[in-house]
Amino acid sequence: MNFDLSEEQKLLADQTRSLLAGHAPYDRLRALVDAQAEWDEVTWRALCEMGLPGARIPEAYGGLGLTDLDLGVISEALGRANAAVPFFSSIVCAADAIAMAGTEAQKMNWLPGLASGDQIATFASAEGKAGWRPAQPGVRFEHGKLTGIKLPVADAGIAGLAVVQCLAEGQEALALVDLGQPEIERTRLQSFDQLRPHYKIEFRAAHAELMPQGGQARISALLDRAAVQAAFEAVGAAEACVMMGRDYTMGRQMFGRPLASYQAIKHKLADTLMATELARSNAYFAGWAATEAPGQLPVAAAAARLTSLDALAAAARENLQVHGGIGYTFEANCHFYYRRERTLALTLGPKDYWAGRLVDAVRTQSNEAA
Amino acid sequence: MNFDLSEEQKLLADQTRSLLAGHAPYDRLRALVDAQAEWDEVTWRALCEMGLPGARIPEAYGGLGLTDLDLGVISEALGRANAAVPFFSSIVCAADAIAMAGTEAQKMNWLPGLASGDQIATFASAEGKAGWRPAQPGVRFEHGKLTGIKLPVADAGIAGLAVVQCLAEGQEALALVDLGQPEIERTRLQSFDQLRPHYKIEFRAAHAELMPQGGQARISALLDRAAVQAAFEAVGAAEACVMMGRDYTMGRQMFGRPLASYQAIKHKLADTLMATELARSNAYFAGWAATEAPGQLPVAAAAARLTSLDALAAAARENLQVHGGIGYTFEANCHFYYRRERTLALTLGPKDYWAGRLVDAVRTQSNEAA
Amino acid sequence: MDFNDTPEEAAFRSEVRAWLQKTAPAHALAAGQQISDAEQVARGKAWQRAKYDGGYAGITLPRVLGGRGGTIIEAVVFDEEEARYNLPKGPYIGIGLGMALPVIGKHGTEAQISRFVEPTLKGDLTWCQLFSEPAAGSDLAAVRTRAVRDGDDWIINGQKVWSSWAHHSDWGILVVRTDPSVAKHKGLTFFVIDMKTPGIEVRPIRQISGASDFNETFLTDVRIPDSWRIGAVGEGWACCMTVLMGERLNQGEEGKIASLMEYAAETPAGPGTALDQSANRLSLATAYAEEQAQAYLQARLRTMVSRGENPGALAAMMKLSYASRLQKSSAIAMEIRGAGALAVEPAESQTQALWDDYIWSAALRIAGGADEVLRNQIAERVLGMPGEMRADKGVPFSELK
Amino acid sequence: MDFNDTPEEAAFRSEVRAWLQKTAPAHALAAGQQISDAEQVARGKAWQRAKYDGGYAGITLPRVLGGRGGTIIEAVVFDEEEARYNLPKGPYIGIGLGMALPVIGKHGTEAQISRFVEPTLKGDLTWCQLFSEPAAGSDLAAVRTRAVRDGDDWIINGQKVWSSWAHHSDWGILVVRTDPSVAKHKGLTFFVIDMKTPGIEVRPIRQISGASDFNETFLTDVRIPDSWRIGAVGEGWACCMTVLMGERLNQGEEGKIASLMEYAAETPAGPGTALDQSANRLSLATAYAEEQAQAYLQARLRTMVSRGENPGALAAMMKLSYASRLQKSSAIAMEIRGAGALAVEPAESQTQALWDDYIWSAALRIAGGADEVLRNQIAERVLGMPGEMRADKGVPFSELK
Repeated sequence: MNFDLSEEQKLLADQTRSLLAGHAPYDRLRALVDAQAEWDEVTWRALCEMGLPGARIPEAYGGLGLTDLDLGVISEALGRANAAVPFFSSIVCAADAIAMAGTEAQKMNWLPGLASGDQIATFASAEGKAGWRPAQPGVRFEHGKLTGIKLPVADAGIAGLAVVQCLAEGQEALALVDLGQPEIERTRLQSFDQLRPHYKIEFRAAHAELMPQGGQARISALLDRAAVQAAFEAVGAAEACVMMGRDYTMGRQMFGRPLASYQAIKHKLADTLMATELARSNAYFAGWAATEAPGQLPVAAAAARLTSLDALAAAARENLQVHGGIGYTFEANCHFYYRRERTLALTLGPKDYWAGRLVDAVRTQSNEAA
Repeated sequence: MNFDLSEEQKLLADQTRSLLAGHAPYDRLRALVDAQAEWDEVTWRALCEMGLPGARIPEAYGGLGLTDLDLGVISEALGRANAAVPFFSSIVCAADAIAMAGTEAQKMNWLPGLASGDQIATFASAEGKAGWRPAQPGVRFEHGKLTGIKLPVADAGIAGLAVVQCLAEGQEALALVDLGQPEIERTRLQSFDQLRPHYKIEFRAAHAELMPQGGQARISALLDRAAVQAAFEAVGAAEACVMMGRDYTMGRQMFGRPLASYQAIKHKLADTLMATELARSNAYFAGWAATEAPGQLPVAAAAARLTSLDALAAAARENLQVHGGIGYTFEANCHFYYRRERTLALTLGPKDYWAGRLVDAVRTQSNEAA
Repeated sequence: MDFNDTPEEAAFRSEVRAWLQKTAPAHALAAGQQISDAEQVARGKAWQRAKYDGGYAGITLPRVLGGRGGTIIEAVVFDEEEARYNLPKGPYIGIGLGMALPVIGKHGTEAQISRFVEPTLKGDLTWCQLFSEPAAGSDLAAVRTRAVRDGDDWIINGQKVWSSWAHHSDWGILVVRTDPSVAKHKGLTFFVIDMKTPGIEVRPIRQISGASDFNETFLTDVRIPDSWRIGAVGEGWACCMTVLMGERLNQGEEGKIASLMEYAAETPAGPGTALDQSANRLSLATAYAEEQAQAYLQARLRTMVSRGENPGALAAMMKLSYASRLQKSSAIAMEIRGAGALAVEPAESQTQALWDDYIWSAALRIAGGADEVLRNQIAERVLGMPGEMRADKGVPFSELK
Repeated sequence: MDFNDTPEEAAFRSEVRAWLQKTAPAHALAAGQQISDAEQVARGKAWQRAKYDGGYAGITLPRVLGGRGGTIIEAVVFDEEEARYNLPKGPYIGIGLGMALPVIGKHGTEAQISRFVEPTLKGDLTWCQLFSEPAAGSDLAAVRTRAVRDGDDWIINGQKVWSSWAHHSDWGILVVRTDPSVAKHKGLTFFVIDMKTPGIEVRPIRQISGASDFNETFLTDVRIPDSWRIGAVGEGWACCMTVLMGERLNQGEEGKIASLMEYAAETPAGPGTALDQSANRLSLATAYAEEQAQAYLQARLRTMVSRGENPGALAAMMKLSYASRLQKSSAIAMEIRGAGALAVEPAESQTQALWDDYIWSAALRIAGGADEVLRNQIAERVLGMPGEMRADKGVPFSELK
């Protein structure tokens, strides 16, 4: 047993972090918000130069063929920096969906472009009030055409391709759609997270192709893997919040003492750090299991998701709180995480789904063991 | 508007409190635990001399004819003192059930004895795993006979009479049963709360009479009123815990300072005090509404229950916690509340029932208003 | 205990109701109507003037000060009835009535009272507060803004933050340091200040919400007469306490959680709605129960105040409870809606209102006494527990780090 | 990252498994078997002896001290395999191996090492700890028990509490004050003490659980030789730190939450079971996720230790997380069962186990570092935040209030 990142993974983490620290400091994020930018293209290009979008894509399709845990190391760094790049949409969700469910031709057609980062894809699943993954999607695939409305869809303003969860012959399925068709209308929505634009996409008998391996169980497994990456993002963001709160309170005097010397502040940050380290431990295991022990993935992914979201919610809120009034200003950096936390919590489905998935899988395991 | 107890109610509170402080100090409770006593009979007699068991029983049946809020004042004092008396079983539940559902003859027969405290009754509803108020009770009433098993039933070792929730002609109903029959077997159970013995009662075609007004909706209203009294008990107990924690930490030195000067301790007790005061505010309103505005009772009772149980859970646990090791000894007084809290939480049904009752009633109210 | 109006209260209520029916519609804003800040101030002043003319400005203010001399319950009755209309109100009016008038009434001279009270009641004079500073948030007594005596004048230099609507206010209430050689609470003095005095610069603070309700106010060699001083030199802390005691009772907004229940009921989930799930029922019922509890705690505190009792730090529970609940319940409601609450079309105002609540709750947990400060107050003033060990006690301000 | 055994670990595991198959059944207790304390101790000693004879006593202890000189992962492997049997173990063995031997090994003389190590490994010598005092709980350095030098002896007077199984232990590890004229951490000295020495009286403490696992130990004019002193006079605090660093890594019991899920599934609710309700699914899934997280955090910390790194206060998270979860999850499970968990028939052992957990969790949140102390440690040692303001720093113990 050896429960730690490898030397290569630690190096990957360091390199990704330094790249992001150099390219995407908080002032740049502020500028992106001011510009109502679609994304941070410069940072994306820099990530591409490191080959990171291709990390988990098989070498045969232009990627590096690394593991889920390697990808998690990257996701954690992106979460820490609150980077405004379509890594989750394009790589974690869409590219993985294609690698899992696509035909050989579909993989050859799309994965190299996604791996290099020249192509951006997104994953369209939610249908407004009906939720993140409607059991009977309103978007229908019939005779090679896709019809219906998806919203909200992240990063759809810059994506050329979408993997769309839809209903085909009465079954949940995944379709590939080129977004550059006149039969598709994209409308930018109001997003709570100012660094993660979302769109409404209306498909009006748009040309699309199904991916053959995209049935319900495999979509669930895809979403398990995506949940693991989101958990890594949340862990990175939570750690950033704890450290930001620590640093700020160490430097701030209150009633003649450092703010950091008050037990109320210390215990708050100790609790959020503990929650973060516990969540990190779950993320490590889930990242490992995603590649090495897929049978344990449903429990591990749900556990990583539940713990990491709780950790980040506490860390993002209490970091702003310990900053006091300054934390409520746009010039401070707390708000980036206060908003991003909501994105992570609301993307990929409610706690109820993950709690149910965990309970069912645990009971199946223990019944099998018995 | 005048949202405070009346002078008479304050006097009643003071008198009940002083009586209990005199008769039932913590050392007496310890002695009762050691003796595995059924109850604190001496304290019960003293309460009877004040006429308290008859507080809410109509004057026509030997009671004082006071209001639910008056009764709440007494319940709060009993909760504060952790008294080992059958007030909740005999008065709050059973006597109220008879007053609400019984025939004139049943009322004349039983209420005067309950009002004087010479008679003790209990309320038998739970059926083990099947829960506190089974929709289809396993205990059946047929041809004047009651058959089946109830457990756990509080105070059944000293009660001569039981009001039994049962199934009669396919409907939920309430039956009156004299417990002194050979067709009834009572077995003492292991109780978590050492000051609240519980029994299993087996009815083997025991003689019983139905009460005519005991249908489902009225049983629900009865339980609403009981929940209000339990909320007052919980508020009294929670306040006792906060004050015990405050007093102990004021007198205890730690690292050269009073333990009470640490923010971790102060904030913990401030939070539990706030929860207690919020719960008290709900209990006051619910006590008022039970008599004066029964239409508002379902929401008010559920709100009082939810807030008071949360307050007491935190207060009982954190009071023991701030005592440190001494709090874990039998010689300290924290454990009385640590155990009683569970009795209050587990009697009268789960949060799910009360949350549902609240939500349904709120939505009915707002639909009526719209 | 009685929730119903007494005969006197009922009479007052129907009088108010009749007056509002006649007067309020002309002042009310249409639902969802967006107006500029300047128009908002103008209409707020006009509505305040109407209340003055009707005899309802300063209901609890003594008659000698131009108020109605009524009871706190009458003020509550008026507020309840007024809340049935969507009327223009803002901090520029509320700070005058709730903060400036109490301190001027208690610590001011006859001349100051006659100069400021009536115009404020009439809505002619609007106010902002200049208390907090970058290095003096929860620790208000740490203010560094200096006032130095110069003949009959004072020269003021420094920087204030978190002044609501300072850019639209006529006058400000100001606390400054006049003596750095004594302990920090002792060297403070209180002033009122005309916001058009030369040397005052107001800059909006960009908040995380995107709005700029608050400002930074820079004071550079601002010369003001000694006649603007309220209370004695060195009495500033006592004046601040008078100001801060005022307004903590009115916290929270009833009906919020009931609307979240409807929001959940409008969210499809499985064969039914999200409100059918026991986890959602439980979290919303718990929030509703707390909301009710707070309303009844408020009623208890108002009853105390109406008898001349001081609820003291019990009042701190109002904001402490409300702010946390607002943050938690708005987050829960978003989670109940799920992905659909990530981003919405412009017409989806319910979800956007949740976002606003979630953002505002972060401010509310800090402004007017941060959570942690309020917990200290409850522990110390209600439970009588010892104060913090303080490194600054009795130390001259100039010698503090 | 690799969860699977390395080839070496796999080889060790099958060796251990074979040895246990041969040896353990004769020592194992039947399920639910109740035995007296005295028999429990006798059987615990016998099992320890069997491990010693098999070469598995003190797996990580250096060979020069009579241990196996193995890795921490080997110790984990052994524990995992040993846990498949219900073997008699208790604090009287654990305190010897986990606390007494490390401190004797690090601070003791050659003579002390040869006298105590081997008998302890063999199970011939059992140990209790005499650290806490009525006025020195979280503040261990506040111990008042005095040792005064008298020729080659020390005379000890005072009172200790919370000594587990002191009534069944041969020797104790003891920290006492030898110099009250210096600051409180500096005047302490560490001893081992034969529990049969005249003047020692052990009285059981009645706990809220009804059991008396813990004791008060009164020391009255107890005369012990200087040869029982461990480390230098005044070095007691350093010895205590050695002792306390030991055992925080092993916290929690896996599988607890899964069994609560079954308990919920056995509780009827409406047409199905309590586990069908989303509120119960959510609370149990959350607890399960935390339980898993703690197991993987433990794996991370063990990996650190196996490399010679010190996890420091990260280890505090193990108990902090476990104790709170145990209290919360046992309470939730009782609530899921509802009224049926108020009182039960004797055969209903699952519910009674929940009661035991709920009671024990209250002790666990206090013993071995209270929640609040652990949070301080995490904040100060992991996050590097400032320590508490202390009134006792550097003050001679005799002058403290």
